[in-house]
Amino acid sequence: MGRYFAIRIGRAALTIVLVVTFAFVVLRLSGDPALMILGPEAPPEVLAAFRKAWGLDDPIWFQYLDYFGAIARGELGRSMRDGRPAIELVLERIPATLALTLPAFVFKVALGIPAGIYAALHRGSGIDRAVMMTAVAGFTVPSFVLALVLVLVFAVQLGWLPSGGQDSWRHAILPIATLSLGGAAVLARFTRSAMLEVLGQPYIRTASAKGVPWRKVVTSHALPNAAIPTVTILGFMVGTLMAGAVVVESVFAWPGVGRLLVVAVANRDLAVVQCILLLVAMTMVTSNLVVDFLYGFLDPRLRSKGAHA
Amino acid sequence: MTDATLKDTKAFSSDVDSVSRKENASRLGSSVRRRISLPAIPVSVALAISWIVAMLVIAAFAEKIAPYGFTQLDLRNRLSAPGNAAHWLGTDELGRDVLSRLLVSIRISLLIAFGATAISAMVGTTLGFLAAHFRGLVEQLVLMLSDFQASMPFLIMALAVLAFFGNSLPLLIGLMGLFGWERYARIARGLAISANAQGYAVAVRQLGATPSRIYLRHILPNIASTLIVSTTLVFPEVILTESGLSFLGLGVQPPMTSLGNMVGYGREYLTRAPWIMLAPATTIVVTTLAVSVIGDWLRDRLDPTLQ
Amino acid sequence: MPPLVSIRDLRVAFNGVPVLRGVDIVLQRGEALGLVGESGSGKSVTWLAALGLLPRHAHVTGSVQLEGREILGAPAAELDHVRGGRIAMIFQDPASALNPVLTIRKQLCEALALHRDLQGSAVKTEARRLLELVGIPDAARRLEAYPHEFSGGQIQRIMIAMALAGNPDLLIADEPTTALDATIQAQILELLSTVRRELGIAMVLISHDLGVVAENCDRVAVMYAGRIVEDAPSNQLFADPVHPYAQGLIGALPPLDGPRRRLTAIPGTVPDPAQMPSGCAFAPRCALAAEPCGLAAPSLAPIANDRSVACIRAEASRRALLGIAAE
Amino acid sequence: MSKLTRRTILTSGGAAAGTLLLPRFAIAQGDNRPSVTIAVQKVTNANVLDVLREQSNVGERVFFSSIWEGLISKNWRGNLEAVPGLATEWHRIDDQTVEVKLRQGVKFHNGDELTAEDVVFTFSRERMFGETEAKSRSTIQAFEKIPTPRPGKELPPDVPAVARRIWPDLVRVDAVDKYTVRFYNATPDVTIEGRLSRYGSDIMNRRAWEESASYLDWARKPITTGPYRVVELKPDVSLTLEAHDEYWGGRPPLKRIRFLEVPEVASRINGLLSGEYQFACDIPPDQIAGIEKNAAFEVQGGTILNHRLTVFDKNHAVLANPLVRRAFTHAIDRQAIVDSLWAGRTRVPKGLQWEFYGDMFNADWNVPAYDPKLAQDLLKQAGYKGDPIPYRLLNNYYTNQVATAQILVEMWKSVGLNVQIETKENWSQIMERAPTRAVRDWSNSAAFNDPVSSLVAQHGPNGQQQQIGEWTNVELNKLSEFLETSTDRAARRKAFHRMLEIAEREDPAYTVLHQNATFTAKPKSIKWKAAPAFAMDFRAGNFEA
Repeated sequence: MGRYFAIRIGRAALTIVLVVTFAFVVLRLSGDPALMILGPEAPPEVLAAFRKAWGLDDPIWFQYLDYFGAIARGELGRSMRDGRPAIELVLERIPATLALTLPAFVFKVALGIPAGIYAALHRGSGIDRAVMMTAVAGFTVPSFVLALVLVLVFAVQLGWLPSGGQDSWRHAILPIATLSLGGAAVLARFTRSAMLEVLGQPYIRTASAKGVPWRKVVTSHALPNAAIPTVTILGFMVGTLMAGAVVVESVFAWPGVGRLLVVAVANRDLAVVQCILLLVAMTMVTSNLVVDFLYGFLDPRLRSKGAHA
Repeated sequence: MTDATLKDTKAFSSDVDSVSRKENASRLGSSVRRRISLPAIPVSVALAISWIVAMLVIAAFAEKIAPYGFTQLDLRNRLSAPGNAAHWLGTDELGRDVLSRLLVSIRISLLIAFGATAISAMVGTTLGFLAAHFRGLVEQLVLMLSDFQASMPFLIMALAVLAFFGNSLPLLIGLMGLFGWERYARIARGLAISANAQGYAVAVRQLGATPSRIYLRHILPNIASTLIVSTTLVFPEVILTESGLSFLGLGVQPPMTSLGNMVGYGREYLTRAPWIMLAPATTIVVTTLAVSVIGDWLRDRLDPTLQ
Repeated sequence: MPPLVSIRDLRVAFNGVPVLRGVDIVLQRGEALGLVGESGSGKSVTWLAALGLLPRHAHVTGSVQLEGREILGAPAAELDHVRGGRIAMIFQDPASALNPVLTIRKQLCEALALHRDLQGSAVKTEARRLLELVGIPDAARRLEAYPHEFSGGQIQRIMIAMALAGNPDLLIADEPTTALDATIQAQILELLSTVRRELGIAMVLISHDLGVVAENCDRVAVMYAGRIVEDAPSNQLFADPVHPYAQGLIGALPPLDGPRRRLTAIPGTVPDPAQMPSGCAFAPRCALAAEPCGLAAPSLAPIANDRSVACIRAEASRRALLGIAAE
Repeated sequence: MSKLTRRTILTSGGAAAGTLLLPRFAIAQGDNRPSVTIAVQKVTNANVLDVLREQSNVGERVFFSSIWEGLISKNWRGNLEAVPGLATEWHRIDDQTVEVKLRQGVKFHNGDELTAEDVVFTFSRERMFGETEAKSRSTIQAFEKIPTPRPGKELPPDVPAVARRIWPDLVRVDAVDKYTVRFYNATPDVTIEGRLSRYGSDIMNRRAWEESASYLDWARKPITTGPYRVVELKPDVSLTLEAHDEYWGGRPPLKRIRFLEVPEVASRINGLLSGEYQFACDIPPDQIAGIEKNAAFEVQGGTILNHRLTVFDKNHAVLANPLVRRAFTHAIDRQAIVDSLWAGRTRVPKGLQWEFYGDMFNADWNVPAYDPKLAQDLLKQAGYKGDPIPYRLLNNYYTNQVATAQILVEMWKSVGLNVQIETKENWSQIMERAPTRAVRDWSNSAAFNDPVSSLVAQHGPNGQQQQIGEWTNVELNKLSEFLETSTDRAARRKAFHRMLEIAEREDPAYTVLHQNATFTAKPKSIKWKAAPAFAMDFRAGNFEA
């Protein structure tokens, strides 16, 4: 088990290095931060001064080594826009993002999983069809369309809720609703399909055949098995908690990490982008580790396999 | 195998080879039964199939059936409402015929969605199988790539492609193909590992079947249902992601058009000229619905565990 | 005293396609019945239907009585009591028949808790006893193991232990050895026979392996396309099959001793349930088919005290088998 | 602020868009002035409030006239002509020296009185120029070495560079007495007053600078003389200002102003309609009709000191022939673009110049006429065979950019020009030197009332177009030099006319499409007048609710 986790952590570290390197190359080679931060009308000598100050004239490999050297010393760099430490910029955005994505995650799970289970247990019924139609519609409507429609109805027409901004908990309702609906739909569909898969397995028949009441067959035989694939998709969802709300943050003027990422990428503000990527990659890698751990917990077959993987 | 069994005689042999039949008799038995007893195609599935066929036909002949050139402007006739004789679905912010643009968009979007889904399914499944087969270093490499893919915001990937290679359609398809492959890889790997551990694959291997034959003929059919469901999830996601990219200005670029692009640019006109966005958005929803209906139906047909 | 189980005119249709087309079976206490037929002939479906284990979309009609009490369509609670408690089932494909995420102890004790009035440590003791009974060594430790840690044969033993947990009157073994190696097959069959005899329970052995059935059962019912076509004591059926299909099956069986001879195969394939021939389902493949065979499906009719057959050409077929000229 | 917003929501709760109640504003103890929230696409680009760091249109909106003031101001309620600001009068000592009399009794946000000392410090090395030197010639050369700012309260590297671009020849600023200062230039220059009025020459408080721990601390909360003082800048989120009651121009009419970053157009409009925002800025022209359908709202605004251009690379194989570039300029029906995409709410200007140039404005000059026939002839003369000409395009960096580009491509196509759009993601990709660089978009602003700030600054020898190697012209370069150094106003005017002929007709470097415009939506119940600029004037007399 120890060796298994050593491999996992080594892989995670390599993944993060890969992410950071890839982003470095892409961002450095695809655009000049000076021009993007100072604008297309900035005089040439102003651009030159900016480039020089930030070392943008140095050879790319030099900049790369420099960057990793700094990371090794625990410095994550500064934003080229206002010179503030990048980590500071990112950290001050995290609470805002989590204020949307965490409740949304809870709602997705609370809505999607029961709906999926219910639909699977009543396969082919009217309710099943209705749930699945809603689910398909739910994840096909682009989130910005859904967001705009919610705003038109609940903010502009009914005046019940604010249309954007971050001043109170009421401002969070529509963004959370937007995020939850699409995600719940995906989760419902996935859960239903996982549940159907499990319900068709011979061991479910075995359980019924030995006289286990149906309710108990579902709760103690089907659900633990259906949880295994569902945990995978939940892991993905956890991984996107950090920067997965770009569109919703834009529509609702919500100052989260996603919006910061878009702005930072547009400005080629490398240090900030890398900070966010590190955060996202670490969340993703951690959630993968947790998922693996949960697999072991949920699926005894993998528990023994993990030891020699 | 005792000689005194009936099952190896011709009387009971079917077109399936007897070894896997032995290991998997009931599954194959029921699938044989299924092949024999084709249940009638339900109405919803028939409707879904006809919709997809219609979309394919439109995609094939988009420019022939479009009443106008899709870039043809008419600045004096901007944002005209649908339902007039000249423009059934109205015109957009440049006075272009929304119907003509919709038809061409269907072609582009289907191309992207089918192309990308196929690429991600093939790449993902292959890598998943490779990981499951070789284990060790190969597996770690595949898993690392998949971690990388999952950790890298798609925005950056899209940016990389747009920045380095310009915005050509094949590249965009390739890019979208990269989207979601890791999910297939994980599913394929997981399922292949557990299938490998199950009796039938072991037995087939002992009989000397080549690995590719084992994966393609024996493991793939057994995990097909899960993969198909994933496909029906990835397909709409590709269309949606493309529209999300259009939202950020990184998707299909003008003068080219796509469903996502129409929705992305049309969002500013949601109150002023909703028809610009409504037609493509409806197309996306209905097409996805059709894909899901067909996917569910196929899943049930292919899934040997459901009777 | 009513028979243990009495099934009358049991019919099952999936999505309007009939797969069981009127099955009648009577089973006495302690009796061992073999049910043979090709895949898809309805052997398993008969018992799954009887116990209400078919999916929702299966349409089931007819009558299934347990000691005179109708159980078809009985309330869920009553059915749950019958399943495992009165009638236990074991299945083929041991790899997937046990829940992979639960320990053997959990799955075994679940059955014990449901059907036996056992409390606390008694449950575990009984579970251990059952495992030992079916021949799992080191039972106490193995109780905590998961299904994937056992071999196929061991799983089937555990399945038998689980089936016995409820002290049933009838054990239905649905192709219990199909997925096992030959040596293991023999051991499992041996085990089944032993427990059946020692505990005095009735058994239905579903198989397409005539040899297995011949050795282990008192009586054999041959199924074809959703019907029983011949029902006879084992020795009589093997010595003297009447239905042309049964003859085909026996004819395809290589003799255990004696010179090797060419096996006779039954030409053709099983008909599509959705497109059943109007008369006898076997007629298209039957060498003896005559014009009336296509008119109406023959019903199971007694030809002797303890055997019946569903064939209007039964006499002719018997003579054909015995080598006597038809006329 | 959250209290305010909540209350605003409550008052508008249940009101349908058509019958929206008047926005009610927060009322504090004894202070019954309203507060407003202004939804903008971007608060600042550089995340600081330094006029030398944030040199953008969006910066102009939050800076002027609320925070920063110069010695000479622009008339924001008129036509941007020069008016007394922190200076009450100014006059020439000679061609190189201007003396300025400061307004007395001006109070900074920290209570200090404005004195000559603050003005001198504003134009000091420490604040502005770092180690750069006045060059004794007109503009500094692009790419000359700008020394790295010294450590300590370090200036961002671009600040001295920007400062020298604004004041290339400023040798020193002297305090004559407490309320009088003199500006000494190294060379004769007719534009000193213009430079005093431009974006970047605004006055700051010396003590506040010295008390700040770092440049960033200061730049996020600069102490200036404007009617509103900075409460808080949340980068990329919001900027909150509050009234500076000792403002020399009278008590500000608003208690608080909050600029809120709302990137989506639809969200800005929705928030306006639902009463959360009192102003929604950066409204695309196509949305105007939709907003004004609602009788309670109106859209204000119009042209700004910025022209949209199409820029040519004369090194491109096809465009090397000026006839082809001329064909481009004559194939564009500029008025059609203004009428359709801009709802007629901007105009086609008279080339790259603005009326506020005063006597430097060439009223008889015009953009090339729309003449498809002529364009076709020119192409025939040029022997153009229909080779594809790439058009590098950004995704709506400018309002209506993509739509305009698609219209242009169709217009060019109709005269036989085969122009292919190539979408790029950022400016360096647009400007990248390559054989595929041919046509691109740009816009030019006028920082002050002289062509030196536009045509010379952008297309002259040190301008960006020449520096990135797109275009050059020997005669125009000589004229640029002349324009920068001459004090002969009549000769300068003639030289400028000749430059327009070269850059817009004979050897086109660019062609002007239309003047840019910006639009702001608000409830009609708020009496407020938009400036012909991004700047938003919230001083006494320009706001009433």
